[in-house]
Amino acid sequence: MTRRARTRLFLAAAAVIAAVFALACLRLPPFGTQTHPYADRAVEATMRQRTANTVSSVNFDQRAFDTLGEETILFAAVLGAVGLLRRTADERRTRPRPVAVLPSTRLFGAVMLPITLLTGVYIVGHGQLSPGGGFQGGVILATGVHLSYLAADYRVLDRLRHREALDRADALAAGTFAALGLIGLGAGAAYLQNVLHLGTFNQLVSGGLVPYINAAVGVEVATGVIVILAHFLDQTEEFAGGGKGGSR
Amino acid sequence: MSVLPFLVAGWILLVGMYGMVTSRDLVHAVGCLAVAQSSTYVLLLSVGFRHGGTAPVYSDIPTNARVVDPVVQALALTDVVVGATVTALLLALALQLQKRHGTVDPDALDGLRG
Amino acid sequence: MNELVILPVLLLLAAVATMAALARDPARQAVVLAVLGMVLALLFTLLQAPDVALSQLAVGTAVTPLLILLTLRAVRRDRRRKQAEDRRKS
Amino acid sequence: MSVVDLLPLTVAIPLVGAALLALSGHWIRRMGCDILTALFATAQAAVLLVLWLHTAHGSPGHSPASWVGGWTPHRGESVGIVLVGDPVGVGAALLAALLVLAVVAYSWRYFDEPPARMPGTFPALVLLFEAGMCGFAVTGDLFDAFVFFELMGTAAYALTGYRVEDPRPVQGALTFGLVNSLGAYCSLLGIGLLYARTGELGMAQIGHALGAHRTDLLTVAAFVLVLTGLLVKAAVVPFHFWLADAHAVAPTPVCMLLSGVMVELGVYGAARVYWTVFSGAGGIPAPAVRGVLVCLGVVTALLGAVMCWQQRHLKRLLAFSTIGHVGLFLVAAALLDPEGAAGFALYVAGHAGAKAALFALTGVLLDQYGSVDVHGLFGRAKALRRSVGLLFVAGGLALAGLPPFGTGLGKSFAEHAAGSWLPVLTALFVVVSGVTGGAVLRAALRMFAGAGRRPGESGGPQTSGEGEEPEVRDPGRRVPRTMIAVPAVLLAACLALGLAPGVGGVFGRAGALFVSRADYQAAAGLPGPGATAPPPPLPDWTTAGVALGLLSTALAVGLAAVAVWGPARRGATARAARRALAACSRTLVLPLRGLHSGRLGDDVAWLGAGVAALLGAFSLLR
Repeated sequence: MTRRARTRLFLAAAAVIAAVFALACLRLPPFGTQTHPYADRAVEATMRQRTANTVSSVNFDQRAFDTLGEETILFAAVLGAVGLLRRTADERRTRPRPVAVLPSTRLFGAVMLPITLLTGVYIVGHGQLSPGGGFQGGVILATGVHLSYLAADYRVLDRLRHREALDRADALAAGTFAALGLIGLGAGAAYLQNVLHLGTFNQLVSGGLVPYINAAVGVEVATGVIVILAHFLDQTEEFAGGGKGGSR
Repeated sequence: MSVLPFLVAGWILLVGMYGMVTSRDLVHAVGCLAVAQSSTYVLLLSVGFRHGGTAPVYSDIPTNARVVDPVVQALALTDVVVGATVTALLLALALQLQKRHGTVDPDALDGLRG
Repeated sequence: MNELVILPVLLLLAAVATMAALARDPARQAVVLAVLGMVLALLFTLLQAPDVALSQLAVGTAVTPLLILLTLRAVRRDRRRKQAEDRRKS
Repeated sequence: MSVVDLLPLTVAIPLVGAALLALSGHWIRRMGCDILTALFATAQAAVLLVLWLHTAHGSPGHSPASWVGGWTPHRGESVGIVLVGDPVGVGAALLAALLVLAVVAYSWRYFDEPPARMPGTFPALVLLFEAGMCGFAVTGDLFDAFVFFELMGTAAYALTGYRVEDPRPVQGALTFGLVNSLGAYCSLLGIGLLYARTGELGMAQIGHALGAHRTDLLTVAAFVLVLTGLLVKAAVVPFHFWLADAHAVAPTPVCMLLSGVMVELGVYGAARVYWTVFSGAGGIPAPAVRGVLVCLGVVTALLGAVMCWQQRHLKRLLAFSTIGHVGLFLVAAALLDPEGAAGFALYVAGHAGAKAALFALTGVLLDQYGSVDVHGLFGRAKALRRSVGLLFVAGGLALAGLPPFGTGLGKSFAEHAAGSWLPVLTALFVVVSGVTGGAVLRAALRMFAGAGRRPGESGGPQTSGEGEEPEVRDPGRRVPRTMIAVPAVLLAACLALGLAPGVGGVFGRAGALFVSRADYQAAAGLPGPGATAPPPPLPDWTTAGVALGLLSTALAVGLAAVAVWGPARRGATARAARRALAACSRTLVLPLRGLHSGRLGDDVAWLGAGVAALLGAFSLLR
């Protein structure tokens, strides 16, 4: 198809989709409706499970199986990206040149790094109480580590991130999540059943299994994002050669 | 107003698709996919909104407060993670494509036809 | 009050999303995507979803655009290298 | 705790295995990784076998189900996720697990050069792929199905592009990833619409709650959007463009999984969603679904067969034959009756064996000759005639539906069900299986016997199989024994499926339960009538079934013979026939091949067109 024919085909299709979708939206309950049957049940269950943050309760307890799948996707993507960006036989590794950094930038990085890391840990740790949790905190942790890239240079960052250790921590966290579920089965209940002591509502250790799963997710996300970013950075800094040059 | 959020979600999906159809650069196409995906967050969270509801976090509100739907928020959260990881994987593929094929223009790739 | 602000934010969102899809240059698109992430985070906050807003802020405005920019940088580096090789050959 | 509580383990076992592989791959080296993978794949298959034996031979009442996290329903309402262990669902997961086991055995000595730092990556991704497929097959929750659908996809994109040394896999994987993800997001929008209408996420619960509303455009939009992702995965026309590009270039072990079971899971998912969510009041009327989906299936089957016949790239040929068969599967599943569902399930199981075996044998050719181009391999594979050649021919015959292969029995069930609804569909089954089987036989004759004339270069857009990067670095080595043994076992399994007594009874019951909405609702904890009357068992082989199987095989053999020896025939009739064929090919086939441009923009535009067409059709027919 020529580009024009392709665009025309799509625009015609889009017109039909838009029309039917718009008419369908008119049949939806209006924005802001009060009827949410599943939500009401989920809130009730959250109270029983003594988890203050309902979203965390849904994510790590009531629908923990979804989160297990989601973390597995992250794990698969990390493995996949690492495999795809591996150094192939025809590539050689070059040392990146050291880059001069302004003292003020270095100071900024030195101050920000601990602050971001602390924020990340706090957000992971309070996932069952306040907005946030393993995922958000994990991403903040991962980004925090990369502040050192801004502050110092690539080689410092490289020293900061021990690749193999991070790879393994990621795998370990993913496996831990799946294994935590077995506690339920071992106790004679169902897989991923929240059989631990539920604790007191609105305390740091409350919600039974929730804080543990939350922590595993935090570790997995933080290490996973660092590993992915590291491999992309490598591509811009380190590898040369490879490829056949031009299409065949 | 009562249907606008849903319409916006549909619009975002279609412009994202349009971007993919007309894209001349596969990195750009991955970005357009991310745009198309944000339609799902908008739809899910709009569906779960409740007039007068607050965030479903009970650490500093009374336990009988009216809250918005926490389930769709959990779904949207999952969706955000899924989207980010898939984007990363696709970008890795696009990068490798440049290194192996020397181009990321989808219309310049002729390896697979017929 | 919140709900009055939702309307303009929605319209802004539609506009930014359109810009992001129509931005032809991927580097510019990455920047627009970061803005899109922020608008989405704002909308989610208004929709009383702080959890999602937080992760959207982390992912949509930081990680995804960063990954795109890194990819572009590697792509350009590779392109320059291949051009240099071609010149050496000819 | 009961047997059915093992259901969540079908996700947990491969996941733990993958984590261990990634964790320890560095230390335990290649051999250790292979052993660990085999261990976990076996454990997974064993668990699923136990579950399948538990569910397939009948349990009192309804199908068993397990609530993850112990969130059992209270008065039909729950906040958790249910996994349903009905025979077809568990069977699909079992099929995936067995095929993964075969792949693990096959790739035992396959990649000689695993990436130095991470020998565990490839097997770990295979296990994660398995976790996704099994989770998708057994889940009874729509959003959970989306999550596992994405897991299946993510692992598959990475596996497809795994051989980064070669440029084409990367391109195929990227198109695969972009189009499939877009489809998945459409599905998620549909799920969002359903949640808005019903406030539920469980499939049975949504289906129940839809009964309180009339069928309107919202139902139609939700149905079509949810279906989009599944039909993209199933590679149904016009969502199919990604498939050949991805399957033709993926590493051989991955091809076996993609073509053998992943694509079929798309059809399975579509049928599952229809029956559990949309088949009741407030859903989509059955005649509309039957009409539209059977039409799509017919077009897909014909297009797959025509394109399959045109290929010289062996993996691409097999990929298009998968599209042809998926069309037949869709027709069988879309008949919306128990016999069609039984035929669908059995046909998929048999096809998985035959198709995986054929891909595995292609891998041997690639290993030995560094090419999968039928023209380039003309007469070159004579040395392998006794082993690979014979198995290849057997695979082609199985694909054509020769009794007593399992494919033949599945085809005869599906054919009978289709023929009693619309007699002309019988011909479709015969023609499509005959043409695809014939294409395989033609390739076998050329490669292993050097029969007929050396095929000339034809014009038009095409993908040759020359210049493939060999997947192994040592083309001179002997064929590893496992690479012959695995396809032999797969074909034997396909044969056993057709010969085992009582297959008709087991699959007949599975099909009846699959289409029983009452059974699923009862399993998911909703109050209702529950179990339905057991269906009359299907006969294993009928005269008509055997005759049609022989007919399609004869068609395959005849087509292959004509294609190989026809060009050398002299005489006026032969010349006229050749002229007519050439004209037909110019006007019909060339434009069709031109459409398969392998370009992302085209694929997405066709995806949009497909969604629009489905929306239009269901809006008019509702």
